[in-house]
Amino acid sequence: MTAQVQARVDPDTARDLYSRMAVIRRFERLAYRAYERGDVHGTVHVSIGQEAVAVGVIGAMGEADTVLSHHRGHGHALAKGVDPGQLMAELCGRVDGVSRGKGGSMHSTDVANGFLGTMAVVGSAVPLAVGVALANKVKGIDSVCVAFFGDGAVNQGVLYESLNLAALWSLPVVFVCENNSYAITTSADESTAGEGVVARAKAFGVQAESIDGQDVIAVEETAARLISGARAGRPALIEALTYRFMGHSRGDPPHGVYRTKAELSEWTQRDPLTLLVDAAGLDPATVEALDAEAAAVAEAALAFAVQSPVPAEDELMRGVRA
Amino acid sequence: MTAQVQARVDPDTARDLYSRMAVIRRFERLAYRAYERGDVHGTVHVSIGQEAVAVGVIGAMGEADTVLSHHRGHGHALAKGVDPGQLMAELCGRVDGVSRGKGGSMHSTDVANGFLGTMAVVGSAVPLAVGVALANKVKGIDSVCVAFFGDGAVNQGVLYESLNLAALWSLPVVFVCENNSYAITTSADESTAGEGVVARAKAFGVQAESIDGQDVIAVEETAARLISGARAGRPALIEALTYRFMGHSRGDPPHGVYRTKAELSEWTQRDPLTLLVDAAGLDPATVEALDAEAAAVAEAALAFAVQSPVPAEDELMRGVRA
Amino acid sequence: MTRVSAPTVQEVQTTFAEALCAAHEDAMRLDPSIVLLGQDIRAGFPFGATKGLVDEFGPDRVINTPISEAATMGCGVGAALAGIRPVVEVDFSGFLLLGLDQLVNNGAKLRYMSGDQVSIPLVVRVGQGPLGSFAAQHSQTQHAYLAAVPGLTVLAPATVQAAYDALRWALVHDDPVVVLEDMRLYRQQGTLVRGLAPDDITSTLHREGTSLSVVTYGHGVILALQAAKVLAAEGIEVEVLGLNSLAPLDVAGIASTARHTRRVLCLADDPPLFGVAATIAMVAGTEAHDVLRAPVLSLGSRPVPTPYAPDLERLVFPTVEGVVEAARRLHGWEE
Amino acid sequence: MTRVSAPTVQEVQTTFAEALCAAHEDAMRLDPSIVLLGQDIRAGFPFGATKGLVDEFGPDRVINTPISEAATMGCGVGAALAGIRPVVEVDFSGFLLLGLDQLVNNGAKLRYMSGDQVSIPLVVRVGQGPLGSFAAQHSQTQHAYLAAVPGLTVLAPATVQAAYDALRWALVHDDPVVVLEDMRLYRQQGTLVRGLAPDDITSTLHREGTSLSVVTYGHGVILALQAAKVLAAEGIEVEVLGLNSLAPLDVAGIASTARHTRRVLCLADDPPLFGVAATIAMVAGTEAHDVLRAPVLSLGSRPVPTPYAPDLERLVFPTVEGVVEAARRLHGWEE
Ligand SMILES: Cc1ncc(C[n+]2csc(CCOP(=O)(O)OP(=O)(O)O)c2C)c(N)n1
Ligand SMILES: Cc1ncc(C[n+]2csc(CCOP(=O)(O)OP(=O)(O)O)c2C)c(N)n1
Ligand SMILES: [Mg+2]
Ligand SMILES: [Mg+2]
Repeated sequence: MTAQVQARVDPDTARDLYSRMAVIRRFERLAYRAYERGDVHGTVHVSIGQEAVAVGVIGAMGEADTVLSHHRGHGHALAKGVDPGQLMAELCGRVDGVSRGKGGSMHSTDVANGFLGTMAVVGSAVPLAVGVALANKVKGIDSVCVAFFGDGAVNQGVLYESLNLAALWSLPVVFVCENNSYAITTSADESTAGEGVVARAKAFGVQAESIDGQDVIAVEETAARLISGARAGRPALIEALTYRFMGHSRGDPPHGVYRTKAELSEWTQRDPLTLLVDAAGLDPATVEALDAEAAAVAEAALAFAVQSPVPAEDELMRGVRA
Repeated sequence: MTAQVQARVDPDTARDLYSRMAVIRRFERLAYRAYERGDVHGTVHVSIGQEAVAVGVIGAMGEADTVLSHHRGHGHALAKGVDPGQLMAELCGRVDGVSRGKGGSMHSTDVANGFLGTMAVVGSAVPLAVGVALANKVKGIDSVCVAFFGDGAVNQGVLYESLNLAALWSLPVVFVCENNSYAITTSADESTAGEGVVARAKAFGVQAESIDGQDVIAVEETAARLISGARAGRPALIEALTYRFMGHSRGDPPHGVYRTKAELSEWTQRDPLTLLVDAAGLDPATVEALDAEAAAVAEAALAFAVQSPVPAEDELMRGVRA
Repeated sequence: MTRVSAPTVQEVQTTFAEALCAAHEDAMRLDPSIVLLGQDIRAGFPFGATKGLVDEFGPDRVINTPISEAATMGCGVGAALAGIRPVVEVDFSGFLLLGLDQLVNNGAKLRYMSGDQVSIPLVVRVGQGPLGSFAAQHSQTQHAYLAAVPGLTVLAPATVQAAYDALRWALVHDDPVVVLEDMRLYRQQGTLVRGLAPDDITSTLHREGTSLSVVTYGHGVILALQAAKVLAAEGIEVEVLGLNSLAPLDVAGIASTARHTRRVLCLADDPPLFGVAATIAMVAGTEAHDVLRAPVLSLGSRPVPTPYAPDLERLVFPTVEGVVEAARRLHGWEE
Repeated sequence: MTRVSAPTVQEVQTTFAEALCAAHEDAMRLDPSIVLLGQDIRAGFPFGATKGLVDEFGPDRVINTPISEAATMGCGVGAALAGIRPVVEVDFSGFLLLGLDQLVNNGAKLRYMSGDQVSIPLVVRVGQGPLGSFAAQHSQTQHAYLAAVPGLTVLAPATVQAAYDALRWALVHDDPVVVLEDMRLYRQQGTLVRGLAPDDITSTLHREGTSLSVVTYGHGVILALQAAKVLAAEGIEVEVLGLNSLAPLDVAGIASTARHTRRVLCLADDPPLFGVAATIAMVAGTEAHDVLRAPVLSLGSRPVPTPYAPDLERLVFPTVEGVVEAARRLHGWEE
């Protein structure tokens, strides 16, 4: 498989993929640290370990295509082109945040970049994507909408209602389930009966595939194929098998409570960044340079964020009837 | 198939099955007429054409087993042993109604007979059945709960959440979908993508079978098998293919708007009562006698109902905090 | 606050449901981005508010949905987010609960949470109240709850014209609007002038009076006007203020009638505790405390799941007699 | 209405969340039919209100659910219908909307619709209010809506002891009870006496005073008591009535404090229009109209989806300063 993968990716593409994943990785690390320092508030869900899904799927999308996401959405935002500084400012509750500091980590939106928003109620972005796809169809616009969600959303009924609508109306929508095996402390096995979301989606008339979510090239290739199918009216679901390398949110340890150190380290050996390095044969110097660039982007983002002003009082009632 | 069926049923059983279906048939006819005369209020959903599902499934249940149902639930109530007079009185909003006239056609409950109630929000009785089964398991009681619903409920997300819970927790529950091809004016094809509810249920880890819902013997045989599986912790779903011979509710014509006369008459040729007569070789005199008895039961029910007093004013706040 | 206007030439006699249908039609002709989503809406089932629209606008704009209220509402929110104007029809109040997460968590909040980047021009039409022995699940009201949700506009028309106006206005408004349609009104007759979308929906002074004010909305307006006739014969002149909108609420209009008559009866279709009447009473009490000659009275429904039996159900919701009696009590109140 | 009692010997210092955990534990020891349903409740995530219970009662009684709020609530209703006592935990207010159909259409109505044949001894525990920059979907209140639903009992404890008592009482009550837990209170310290389920949950006169009354619930009690201290230094003696229950509502208790101090401030965590304050104001206004020396004032949150930024969020919900200011205004009011 590695050989096959390697044959599929040219060095420029590999560098580009790596760089985009590395930016997410560094951004998330800093976001977590900023939370610990008190610059990010409330809670924070980082996607370290899952970068290949965001970068692979969104890399296969066109400019006019749109994304909806969930509580663990920083990676999707960055991959869709949201400015890291504006995103970090959002996490810090600053007025230069992409949502003026009103949404925070769980609700960043950047319409200009086709990043339509992240919903914090598990599963609730899914029907929105169906609606976006319906609107695109009504308007005759060639645009696919992709909804990201976790394995936890796989038992929300609205997902199946949405799959049904998408199939019934042949909508240009792709559902991406990032199966990282856990919803907070509850394992997918504990919560999901039967053969999983792929078999379920197929039973609703939606084509579906389960893929290795750590292999960015495989993700991108599958996504490209299914997104182009969706564009032609065949909605699809992708289950990307992945893992979160950190705890669920601030304060939750990466292992020790509901998952073992052994399991964690098995998965960290399948780090999407190193897998790509190996698959593409990126040399250490290149990797080091790309890592440094990524770190610089993340640092600049945080620097931008913390110098941005907090919203003034007159922001409070803006966008809502007083 | 007929021969096979015939071999399975002795004359006593056949008479009994016929009689129970005939009572439902006559009850429903009178209920509809009572609606037209103004004795039944609001709206009324009758199950003429679908009697074999109620009688077959519930015939396979034990005394300690329980039933939950939906808006089209008179047949299920009668099959479970609810007194026809008390049921008709409920439809007429009288104090001798099984729910003291407070529930009406869409909400009859008779706990003493294991008929736990009918819910009018499509799909909403389904998770209740899961809860009843959970309670039975917690209490260590050997009792299966059966939930009846229509093809319209097949796209309510809560059905899939419920299937998942049932499978996950190995609950003694059986889900019975009466697929009569329509939800009001909307055909199942128009509303349900993919291969249907059986395939969907299987994908959620619930064993499922689609059967001829007009053949009461086949229904009972399948139900018996799946109910005994559920008793042993293997929840199941039955899709019974059937047809409503009347319109959706009062005022809705049986054909002409969303379905054709030809389709209707194809189905009325598969009347569950005549199918059983043919399959069991019941002689005309027996049938006539059973029909007459059934008619008498229904007439007596209506007579009981209309002589029952309407609830007095002090009933209003009974059972609720003032 | 608008006053009932004098008759004009283009008037037609029609029903509340037909007026809604006409509003859909007129708006859809002007705005090709309007699509309708709902169960059996091509057939216009059950109240006729979308009857025949599929013939003119086709099945791509008049879309029958499966019975999937959550996804349908979410789909409406998503479609609005992406720039079209969906109307989601929910026939009975009880079913709205299935779509509330999408409406309240997403529809009402997305503009604000996005820092004002997006708008959600979604219209939700919901039947409310009793229809007559449809029992508890089908006979509820949700006015107070919805009006409490920041980000939602909540309309409660009382007349044929108000129904038309509410929907026309909603269909040019850029934020989510819930039109609460009392099911007892669908067959009510009245005069309709079709025309442009109004600039604003506030309240209507249906009747001027000096003895006391009834402040109400939806079906309550019908009751209040009938009661006013009875009371006029007794020399009690009732002013009737109908709130066409509950959110925003015409606080100035309530204040004005309260200060004018100095006696206020709040008439609602839900129980007074935690119902609409409580809010009207609070506003009237705060705004007219210094001039009121009696406590603000509230009349609403009994706090009970709606019973099926007609003989019980008629005890639950306010009646003309109940309004007359409360008004007499208020009128005769001596401090 | 109960008065704060004198200290007894079995008191321990604990938190609001631990008190809930203790109530679960004490009740589950007495009643083997109690089962808990919720996400990550075996781990006690996120607030600790079920921490460790699985060790004592096992996984058959402390049941982790998938993220399926609708079916979980329905399962709770069904299990209660079949005679056990489920507790459904919903961590954040926003998620409750997914289960509302089951709670409101079935849970609240089944006893009545069945003609009093069945009871639904279901307890639903829901986090309410802001937690601090959890943004709009996670920072809502549903007190007014739930209290308006006939068939539901709605409790809103303010103290460690009240949290324990509310849950213990709910776990012997035969109809559905919703315990609304302000998330800002979970870590609050206080004294707890474990013991029997109380006979009744009404309201607590946390402080006696003569200048004015603050009527409130949940977190508002904390604000009111702090404000009272500030105001006492100015010679304004504030009476603080905490409503431990919103449905049923202690109308007599509200009337009594209103008639006693003749000035009433209603303090709530939702916007005054269509919020809890409106109902308290209506009750106080009706019951004390003849003796009030000022209009009933209402203080609540701003009508806005809760913003994420701390600097905006702190403008939304009432503060001690806000209460102090409103109380001064009320105290100084001249007719
Ligand atoms: C409807 C709903 N229920 C519960 C929660 C609380 N919650 C937040 S994240 C989460 C787990 C989600 O797991 P998953 O979907 O697998 O995403 P992951 O966190 O693993 O990325 C839960 C239960 C929620 N946000 N929404
Ligand atoms: C959640 C919900 N949505 C809509 C309705 C209105 N309604 C009543 S019956 C019905 C059709 C149900 O069809 P099906 O489940 O196939 O049962 P059938 O009437 O065919 O027996 C609908 C849409 C409802 N009762 N509940
Ligand atoms: Mg996960
Ligand atoms: Mg059907």
